Amino acid sequence: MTSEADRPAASHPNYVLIWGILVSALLVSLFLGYMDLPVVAMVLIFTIAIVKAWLVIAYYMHLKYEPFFVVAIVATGLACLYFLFIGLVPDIVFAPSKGGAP
Amino acid sequence: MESSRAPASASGFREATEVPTGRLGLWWFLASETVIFGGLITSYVLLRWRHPEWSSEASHTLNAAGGFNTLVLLSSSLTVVLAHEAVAHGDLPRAARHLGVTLLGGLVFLCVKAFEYSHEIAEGFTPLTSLFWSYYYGMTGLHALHVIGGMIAIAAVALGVRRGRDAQRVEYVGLYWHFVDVVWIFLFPLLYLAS
Amino acid sequence: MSSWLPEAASSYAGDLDRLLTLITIIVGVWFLLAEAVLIGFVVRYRRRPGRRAAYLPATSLRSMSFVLAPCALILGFDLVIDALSAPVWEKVKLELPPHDELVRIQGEAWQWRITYPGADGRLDTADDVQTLNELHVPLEKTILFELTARDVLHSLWIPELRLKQDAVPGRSIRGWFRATREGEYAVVCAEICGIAHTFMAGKLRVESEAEYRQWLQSRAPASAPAQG
Amino acid sequence: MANAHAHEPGLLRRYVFSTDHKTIAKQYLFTGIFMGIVGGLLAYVIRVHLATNGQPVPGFGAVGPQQYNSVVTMHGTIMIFWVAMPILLAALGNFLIPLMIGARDMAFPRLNMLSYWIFFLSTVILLVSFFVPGGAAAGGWTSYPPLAVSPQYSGETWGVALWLLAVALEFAAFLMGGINFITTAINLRAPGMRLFDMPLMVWMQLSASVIFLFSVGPLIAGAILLLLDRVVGTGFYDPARGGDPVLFQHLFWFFGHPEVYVILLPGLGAIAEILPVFARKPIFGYRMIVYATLITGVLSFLVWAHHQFVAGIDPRLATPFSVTTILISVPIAVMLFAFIATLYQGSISLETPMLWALGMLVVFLLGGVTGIHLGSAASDIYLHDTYFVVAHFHYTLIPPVVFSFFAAFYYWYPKMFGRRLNEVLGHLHFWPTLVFFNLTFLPMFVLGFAGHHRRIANPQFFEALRDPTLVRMQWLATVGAVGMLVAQIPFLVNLVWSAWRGAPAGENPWRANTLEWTTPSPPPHGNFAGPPVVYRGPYEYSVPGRSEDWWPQTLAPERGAGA
Repeated sequence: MTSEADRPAASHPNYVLIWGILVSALLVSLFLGYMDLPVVAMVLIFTIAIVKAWLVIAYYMHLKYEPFFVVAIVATGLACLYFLFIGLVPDIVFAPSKGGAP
Repeated sequence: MESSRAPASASGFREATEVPTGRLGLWWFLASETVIFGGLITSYVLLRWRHPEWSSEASHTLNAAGGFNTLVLLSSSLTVVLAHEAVAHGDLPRAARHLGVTLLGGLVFLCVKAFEYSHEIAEGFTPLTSLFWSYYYGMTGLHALHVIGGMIAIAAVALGVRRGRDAQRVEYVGLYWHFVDVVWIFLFPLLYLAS
Repeated sequence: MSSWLPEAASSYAGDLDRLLTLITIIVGVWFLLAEAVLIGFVVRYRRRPGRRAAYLPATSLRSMSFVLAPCALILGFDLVIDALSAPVWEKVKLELPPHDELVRIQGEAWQWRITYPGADGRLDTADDVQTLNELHVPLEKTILFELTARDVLHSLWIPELRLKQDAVPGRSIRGWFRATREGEYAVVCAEICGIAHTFMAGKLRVESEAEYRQWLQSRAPASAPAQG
Repeated sequence: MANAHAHEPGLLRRYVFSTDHKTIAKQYLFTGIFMGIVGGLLAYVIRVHLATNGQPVPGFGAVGPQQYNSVVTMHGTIMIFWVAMPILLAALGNFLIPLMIGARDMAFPRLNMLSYWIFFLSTVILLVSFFVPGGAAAGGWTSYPPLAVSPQYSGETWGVALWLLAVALEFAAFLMGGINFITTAINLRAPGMRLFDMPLMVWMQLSASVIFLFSVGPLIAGAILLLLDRVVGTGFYDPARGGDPVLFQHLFWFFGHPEVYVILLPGLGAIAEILPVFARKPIFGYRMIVYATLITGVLSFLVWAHHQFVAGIDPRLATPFSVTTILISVPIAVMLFAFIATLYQGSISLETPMLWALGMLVVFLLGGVTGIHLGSAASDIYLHDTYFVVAHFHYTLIPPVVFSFFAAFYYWYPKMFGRRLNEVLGHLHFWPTLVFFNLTFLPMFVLGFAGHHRRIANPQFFEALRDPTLVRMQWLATVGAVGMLVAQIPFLVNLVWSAWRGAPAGENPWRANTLEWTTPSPPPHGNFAGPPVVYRGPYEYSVPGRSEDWWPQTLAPERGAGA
């Protein structure tokens, strides 16, 4: 059984506190969902989603306390998705022209 | 020529880095899952950008149910990390109980999902209605399958922990469950709030 | 090498053939050089009793330059090829010069449906002329084509004109060509499109302006509106 | 040599459901070789059909146009997913990684066993799809929608659904295998073996597994959507309902191009292991090759759209992808020139493994250089989807899959089976294969320049392709293909004959330095008695001041002697 000795002491953030932050972030984004400020709400909602994801990944999954190459694994995955997204935007979103016979 | 630093893990293998082999393998598995869900979400976001008219269809998704499901998954993330903490303190029975609560959370999530599907199908939105609904059912369906897979894994590990065996697996199944929660954290705004 | 290419029959065929020849020469020289060095070393350094191999692990940058220098040269040639290729691509695929004739080509499961605007010069009007697998164009005129597909992917491929463009259902892709040599050329489908993909073959007829007008006239629909 | 396991596992446990990485490697090896024969027979059918202008193929019968598409599709699918990846990645990787880094077995032995049996299931499903009504998939090995999801045009009924299921299972198997390879290479290295002491074969297998893992995800998502389109009837790629067929092309080739490097890198890894041993000389620039591999890995994610220059994507996308595609030739050139430089002032002996390795380099160079023709967007306008492309990708895929694999097979066969392969049969296998391979695919460059488009069942239907030179080229290619198949017979004979009658191999027949040569042949379960301690890199050959021209990694440096 791997002992916790190899984990730095500060690896026990207050989980319930973080849970509280996550739930309040959820409530804020839900509330934003019902407001009809399309662009502002969207930017805020997705920022909150990223913050929530970071909280879970860093503290619940202890990625903050892992050596660099474990963080690099996740980062490489996201980088690949970023390349894919960038490469596809001009072609899928702004398709040259959507005319032509059905 | 440094001598071996990390203790040999349970299976008698010597670890060349300080990350236990099980956890390292699991992070690689989560990376492969990230690019699978990532590919699906990227396609959805691209088409969502191309078809602004989908936001009217997206308004038929039940924000309240989605929100509640997010709360359920966040809470089950909490209980699974408490189970991991219990294992760290050597209290296996408590860890098994936390895993039980996590399972309960998964079950509630699936029930709310089933209710949502039936409600939407009753209103006439099936996977074949339009491309938005195909993506909605495709993405939430694949996520639900991963929730079910996770619950089976948690149940198996909980049984083992109750008999005091393989307690390090609590951490691994916890990491997987957090991943399922993180995917939902992104699915929720994409499918429910973006309307 | 250029003897294998079919005769050039379009304005940009010359650019493309020059590019193909140039790439083949640059790449061919590097290929022969590398093969010569490889086979030379194998023959020169065959094992002989009493002669030991040298210890050359090439850990220093200076010794690595034995390989890195030629690769820097290759990088240079790569950039040259990029610089040669980009303008040809822009000329063929990006620029749309002002056109003399317009035609819509639609790939369907195993035939090309070609629609000419007819006398009024506009498509989707009553006087459109529609043919199957028969593309007529006047000589030395810039033809703008709108390429689309009805069902599956097809690819408009006329070797003599050096013209290839995939037809994608749901997209209307515009391209151009200017035929510079009279004659009849095959119009084939280069993208696998099902059972009779191999039988999908149209005919391009490049003729003088007069013959083209006369042919267009003969095919004009008497009164029946152009269907679909 | 105390065996780690007290109990002796039963026959079933030891050979069928074994968790020993060496047995799993052999299972993948023989499945791969069997599928190689199936793929080779499909190639025979294609070539004879084309050369005889549609006459019934002896041993197969008449080939209709739909059948031809299906045979071409399955030839491509089998050769890439069911031959190249199992034998190069799974067989060599499974056998060599634990042995070369001094580990007892893979990190997750049970997961490794599960990966083979899921792969076996995918093989069965794929072979069954030949016999379902409507025949196997017929939309090209890339199975682009809408053709893949419209049976009325492709002519198959269950073929594509089974094909997608088989490929999805195969991806799952190689994801499990990949996770095993990566975790083992990172975490289970012997004491004293730093990352830069690992043999290049392990580096290549590690990079190939990482590239595969990160590139396959979006295609798995795309394939799930394609399966839903085909079975449920959704419209993910149907333009009428807002979908886009080009989206699948992007998702496919985002995986497709890294995939060809997943196949190439283990091939280059085998070459990197064999050249130093038979030239008795350290590999030229070990770290340079490692960095070139990593750069190739990263660049391979930035080049995919060169498969789609004329496929209807936005023309402005072509120039950046053309630049990155041509740029990727630089790190590959660094590796190839490093291999050539390894021979400089070497003491080269031309046994069979070395013959195959040099053959791979000679042939792959032509494959590499013809990539520039297709990488530059403008020349790709003319050459795309012609026989030039067919010739190019056979010149870049057959060297790793056939030449590198046979080099590795002849080199490690003594370690795997404890007996040496026959040298005469080896030479008898190499030279005809090299000659007939070139005879098959050189004419295709000519066909490509003539504009002969690919995947058509009867070229003689087209007036331009009835040109006598082109017909002769098709005929030459067929003679080459049949010759190449016949040239494999000495190999099969050698494989079987040496298993019982080959000379006993001993621990280190080639006098090589890497760790696998310090174990008995074949290595027992658990490989090493205790974890071997590593003192130096794997390529210390002809070290000045040493009497012997090799220096095993595990040999402790003698105090006082010129260490």
